[in-house]
Amino acid sequence: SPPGAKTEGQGSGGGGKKAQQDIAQATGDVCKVKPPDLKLQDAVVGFSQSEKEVNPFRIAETESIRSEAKKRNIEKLVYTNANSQASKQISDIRDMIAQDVDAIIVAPLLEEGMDPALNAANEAGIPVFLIDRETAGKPCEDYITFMGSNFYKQGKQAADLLADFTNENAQVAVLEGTPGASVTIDRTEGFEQQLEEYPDMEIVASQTGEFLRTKGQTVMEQLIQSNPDIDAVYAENDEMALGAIQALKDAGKDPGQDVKVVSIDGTEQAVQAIITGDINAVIETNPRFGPLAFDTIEDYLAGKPIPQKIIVQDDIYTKKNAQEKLDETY
Amino acid sequence: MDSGARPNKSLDASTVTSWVRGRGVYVAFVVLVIFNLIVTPNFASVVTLSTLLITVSPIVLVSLGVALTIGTEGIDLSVGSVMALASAFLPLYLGYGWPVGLSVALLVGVLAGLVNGSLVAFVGVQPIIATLAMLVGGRGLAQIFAGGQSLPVTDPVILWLGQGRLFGLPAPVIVAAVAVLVVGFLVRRTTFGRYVVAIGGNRSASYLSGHPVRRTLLAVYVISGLLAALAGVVATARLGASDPSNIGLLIELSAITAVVVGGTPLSGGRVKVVGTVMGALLIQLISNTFIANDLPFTWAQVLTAAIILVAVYLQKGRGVV
Amino acid sequence: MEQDSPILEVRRVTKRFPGVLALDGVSFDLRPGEVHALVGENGAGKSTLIKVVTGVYRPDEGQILFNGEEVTFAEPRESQAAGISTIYQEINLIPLLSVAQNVFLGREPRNSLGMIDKARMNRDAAEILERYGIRADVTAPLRSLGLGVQQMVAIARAISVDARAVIMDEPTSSLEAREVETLFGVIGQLREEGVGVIYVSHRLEELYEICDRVTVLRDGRVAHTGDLAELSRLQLIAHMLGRELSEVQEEGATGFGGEHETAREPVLVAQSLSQRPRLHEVSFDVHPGEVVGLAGLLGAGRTETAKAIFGAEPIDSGSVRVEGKDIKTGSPGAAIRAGIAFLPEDRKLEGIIPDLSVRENIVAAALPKLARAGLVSEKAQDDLVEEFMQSLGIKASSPNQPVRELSGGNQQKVLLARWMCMNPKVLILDEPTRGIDIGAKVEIQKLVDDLAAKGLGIILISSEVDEITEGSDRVVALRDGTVVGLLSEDEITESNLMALLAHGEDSGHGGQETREDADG
Amino acid sequence: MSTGSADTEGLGGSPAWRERLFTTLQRRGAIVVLILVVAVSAVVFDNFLTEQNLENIVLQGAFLGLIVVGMTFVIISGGIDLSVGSMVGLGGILAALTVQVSWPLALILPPLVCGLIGFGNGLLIARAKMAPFIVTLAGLLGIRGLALALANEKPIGIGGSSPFDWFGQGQILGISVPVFFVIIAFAVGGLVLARTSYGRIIFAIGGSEESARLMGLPVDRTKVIAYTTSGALAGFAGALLAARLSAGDPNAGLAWELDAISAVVVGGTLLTGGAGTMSGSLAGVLLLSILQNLINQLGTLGSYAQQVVSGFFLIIVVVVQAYLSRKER
Ligand SMILES: Nc1ncnc2c1ncn2[C@@H]1O[C@H](COP(=O)(O)OP(=O)(O)OP(=O)(O)O)[C@@H](O)[C@H]1O
Ligand SMILES: Nc1ncnc2c1ncn2[C@@H]1O[C@H](COP(=O)(O)OP(=O)(O)OP(=O)(O)O)[C@@H](O)[C@H]1O
Ligand SMILES: [Mg+2]
Ligand SMILES: [Mg+2]
Repeated sequence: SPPGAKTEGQGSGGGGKKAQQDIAQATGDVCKVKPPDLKLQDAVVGFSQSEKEVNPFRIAETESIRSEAKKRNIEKLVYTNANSQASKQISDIRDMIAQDVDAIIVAPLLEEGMDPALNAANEAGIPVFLIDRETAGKPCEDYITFMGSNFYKQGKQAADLLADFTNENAQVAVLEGTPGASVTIDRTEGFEQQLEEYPDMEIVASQTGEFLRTKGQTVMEQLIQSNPDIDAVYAENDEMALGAIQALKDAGKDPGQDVKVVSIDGTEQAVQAIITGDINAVIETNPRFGPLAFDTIEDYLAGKPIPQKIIVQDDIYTKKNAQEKLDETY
Repeated sequence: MDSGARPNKSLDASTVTSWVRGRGVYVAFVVLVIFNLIVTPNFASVVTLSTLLITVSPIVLVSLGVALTIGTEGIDLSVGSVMALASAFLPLYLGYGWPVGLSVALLVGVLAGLVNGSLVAFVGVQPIIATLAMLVGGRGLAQIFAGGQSLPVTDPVILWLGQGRLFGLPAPVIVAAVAVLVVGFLVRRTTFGRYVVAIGGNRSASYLSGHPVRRTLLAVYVISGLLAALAGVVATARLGASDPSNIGLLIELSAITAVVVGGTPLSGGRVKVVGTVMGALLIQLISNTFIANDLPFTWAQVLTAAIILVAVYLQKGRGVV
Repeated sequence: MEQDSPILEVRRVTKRFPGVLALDGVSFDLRPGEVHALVGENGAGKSTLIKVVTGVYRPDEGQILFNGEEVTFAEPRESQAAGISTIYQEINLIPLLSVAQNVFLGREPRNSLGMIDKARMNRDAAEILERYGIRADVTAPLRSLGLGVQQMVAIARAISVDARAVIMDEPTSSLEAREVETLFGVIGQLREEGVGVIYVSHRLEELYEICDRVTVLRDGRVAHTGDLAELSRLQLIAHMLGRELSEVQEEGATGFGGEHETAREPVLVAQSLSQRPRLHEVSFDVHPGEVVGLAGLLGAGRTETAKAIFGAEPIDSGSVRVEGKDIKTGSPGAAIRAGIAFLPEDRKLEGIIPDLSVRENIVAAALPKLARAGLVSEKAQDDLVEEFMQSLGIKASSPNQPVRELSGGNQQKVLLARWMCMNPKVLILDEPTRGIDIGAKVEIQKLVDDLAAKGLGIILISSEVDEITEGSDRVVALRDGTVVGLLSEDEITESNLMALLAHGEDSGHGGQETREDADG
Repeated sequence: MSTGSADTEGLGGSPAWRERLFTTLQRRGAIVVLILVVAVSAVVFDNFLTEQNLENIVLQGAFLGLIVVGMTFVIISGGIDLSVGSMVGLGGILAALTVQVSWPLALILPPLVCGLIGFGNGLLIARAKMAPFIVTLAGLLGIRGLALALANEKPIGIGGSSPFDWFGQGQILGISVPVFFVIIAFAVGGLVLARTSYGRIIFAIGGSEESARLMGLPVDRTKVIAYTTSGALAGFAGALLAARLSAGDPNAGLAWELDAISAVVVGGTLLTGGAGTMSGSLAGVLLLSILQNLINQLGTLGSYAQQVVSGFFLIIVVVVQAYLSRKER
């Protein structure tokens, strides 16, 4: 596979609950801004997606926003996609402002670099709602609120789970996401930090699989060859985990048994793999922001106070609950 | 299997150096193998070799097609997207049996090649632009047809193409080897091969010698599309699922690198089949080396660039003027 | 003049290419105010010597002295800056740029802001060209001009800089008589100004007209140096070929024999070929065993006619018949299958495939014949290649040598071989002996004769009047893309031909000036 | 070394004024298409001709525009520069790393370093006679790796509004600063290309490198300067982009080399070298920018459909040009 530079980043993986009430857990202060006099049905809402829909998470996220907009009969949904380019996301948002949208839902690409867009929206008096990734700036001032998962915490959870499965003694291979993506950074840092709690667990290799199944497979093939003693794999998304499983089987290992596998997202195929015993656990990241986002916009338009941060409660799938929760996956 | 000049029989010093220079890729490959033997744990094993060969197979398949297009002084940037197209279509028709699914997938590649080839040969669009458009649009189409989803492939015959073995040889390697032989034969033995290098060497002269310039160009892009589709099928089979968003992503860069590092000049007029295979092996081995030794991805990329430059530098020498 | 120290001196220079010793201890000197002829067979090393002197190649051994000081030029730019102006063998200009831009490339006149002064550049260029008797639209892209005019532009560019030495590698090979006269005028002027001129040509009569001394190269060595006046033509040829005088003596000026027996039914009929605005209703026929000469001044439409017949250029109307059957126009493939072969005039752009081997270049057109079901028969191919390399005396280190490494004349022979191995019924030769050495030229002329005797129909285009008059059984005279006359048998004399071509000189106008109205 | 491969046959023919008209159409084809597209968009979309939207279009194209100026030189000289996208990433990271030390340095260092890398590219291409495609392809890989390594694989925020930010977000006379720079770049680039000896030599090299060398033109130096300029402009674009984002993103400029090449080709420059105009390239950049804007105005196309539309658009423009240029012959 090519040694090329790329960023087809995956977003966070996603957990699978459907109802927004379940996922929302407001934290921090509330925000109260004076809204314009407008009904949601008459609003033109912009949605700035950060990356192409190349993985289940992004697909489910965009789909959720689109179908919810349709369901609620809103006037128009203006959809743009930044194709992983921060500069494009800014001009996308500015294009929406030029079109006089009434509210903008942004799935930010980067933590940094959104200032010019947020400023421009502010100047035009258009409220911005962030989903799935946070970005630098103050809630209530630069944007209304953030809704999403805590990737850092996901990394920590993964470390704890792996420790649990391996009796706190393992040679761990890490399959990282796209280099430079904030999801990758947080999930790696959370994992590494938490692993320090377990002195007998050692990371023997940490390589990027670029959130891709193919890449996850080839990288795992290489790693298992040069490090035959690997007995735990942390994959920062489900796709890479599925690729790694294939590679482990090819190398004569039994994933789930000889080699414990933990990954993040909660896609249907991954949870299915828990049932068949190839993956030990999956940490959920919920991509279905549609209902939550539009509820929040509705609250905002109604002049209700909005929490400054709405952190999604992510589930954990294991052998115990995989079967029953399978239809919550995406 | 080059169709260009073979070294002189009279072996003086300059001939020897120029022989070595023409084969920078072999030198680089051998050096890298030795390096790995010393440094990489468990490198000298059958498994390592077979993994290397399996992973390199799709690259070899697309590189062969790209080599042909480059031979005509063209290029095919669309191979990765054509792989994605084939991957998207494969599961859609597998319900009618594997022959149908496979044929449809390969046909899609042929079609993409026909579009590229027609634009190049009949409309006169520059190859890099024609295939760039296909690179951009083709993957979009693949995603639309597959609904952006990755669909599982369970047909045993198709899966065999990616995961099976014959006489202990991995199936993807067999597929790639057959393609190498066929293309090598085309280039060396057939009038078609001669037309390819003649067109690349001097299109007007080739035309005035009565060569079917347009037909040959069309055929070259169709072959490239077909090989890319085949690579897409193999990659899909290996994955056990279609993945139109990611299969073949950026493979055009690897392929072009393999072709050029293998001694086929971008200015056309020469096609080196064995060199191309070596080039593909070299760049795959580079990437394997970095992963197996857990070197950081970023520096791996920097070093890859350096190695490519050295390998190509070693074989320049056949200067102009 | 004798006591002047040389401007340029080459001392025991050796240059090797893989498998070839191109120059072997060559010494040479050029004095101010002399025109020094450099002659030798194809592949003797003339062009290589020039390239070594001007910094295109670096010599393996030996020294080069310019103005008495040793110099090593790394690039042509450096030799040019030092005062050596060179016209290389193939035209080396930029086809997509305008004539004026080509003349002034790299030394454009500028205005007070340091920007190119386009108006002045065009004016100056027109003026310079005018001085050399070239009337062409200086704003037209160079590639829209005929080869002859391009060559004159190259000469104008080279001479319009102040140089101490001017080197001309076969400058006249694509010129016809009028331009050659102009050029000689210019050379005379240079001589008066004390500039040294190195002059390479295969046309011996030209040498005697303008050269003072001569150096003969043979197989990379100097075979003779001395005053040209002291050598007879035959002696000169003897030096070039390395043969005894008596052996050479038997041969005539051209290799053509007498007339041919021709069949009654024409093998080729060109009917009313038109391609506005260059060709107008051109019709003529060729009988088996007949050599039909196409005569005309620069830009008269000879090449155009040949290409139209061969299908290399689309035509507006007209037809081509071979042995009574209409062939598809606009397709070289169809023409070749019908038995037509065409040796193009521009070797570099339309002839050789530079990176391919001699072998592959020779069999390029014959591939379909050598192949069964698309498979090339190596054996048949090698036999063919060997046969023609021998019969044409192609000088190459092996059939595997890339054709770009051959000398200009040998490249031409390779192209001839490409077409002769097709056993064509009609052979169109556009300037077949351009750049071919005297020995080979005679051979090629003989060959044309032999081929005609075997029953081929031949169309011969040549700017050399004796070639046309002695070689042709009939002559078709073209002017401005129109057939203006037909000469046969006894009528074919130089004066008749000249009268035909020159007639209407003052009323009509030649090809190179047709762009004058392009001022919009 | 691509001496006119396709159009060596068929020399000029039609009366001069017609030929000129077609040449002009072909060369200015992009501008003609641009005017058409603007006219149609103005009718279809209410918001298209608003001042704000037009400014968006121009600003969006500004960063790519800087790269396109350098790319135009390189492509006309018969080469190609695939490393510019990665240089944008590197330039941004260098700016982000140095802005804390001194903000002028953050503006100067990126073009300097990237210019130097471009200089290296140029040397390998001109001196070592390596293929531009492969040299700059290696650059594409290596420089991106370098940018990621320097950035520790994360975007680097530039907190606060130092004067540096002004270069990305400020305005001069109502014009965004990056737009101001790109106007200067196109103006200077256009003048150099059309009205200086250097520009003519670029054309000569693209037309026939061997001839240019034999004509005694400084081929190597000219090429090295072209690649150096291309690198420096890309580095500068990276710095400006960092100023605009208030952050250095190591993945910035990803795949921009393809956009830049498209813009140049859409602008009527031959990839084989030897012909082209700066105004065409400008029109090419604007066209790409407008296409993106229109897709956003529509606001309903999925990202896959957007890709298909982009590919199709590219082909349409190029086919129209191929048609025009064939007429010219
Ligand atoms: N670049 C090259 N590489 C290898 N061999 C070369 C090269 N250039 C010239 N030669 C060889 O050097 C010899 C001298 O060639 P050169 O071109 O100097 O001949 P010439 O006297 O100019 O002939 P002509 O009259 O045909 O132009 C030839 O045998 C030719 O094949
Ligand atoms: N009306 C014209 N407009 C533009 N170019 C012309 C015109 N007439 C002639 N030419 C140019 O001059 C050339 C003359 O045509 P052609 O080559 O057929 O003449 P020729 O008799 O073979 O002359 P030459 O000896 O130069 O080959 C054409 O190739 C063309 O480029
Ligand atoms: Mg010569
Ligand atoms: Mg002619």
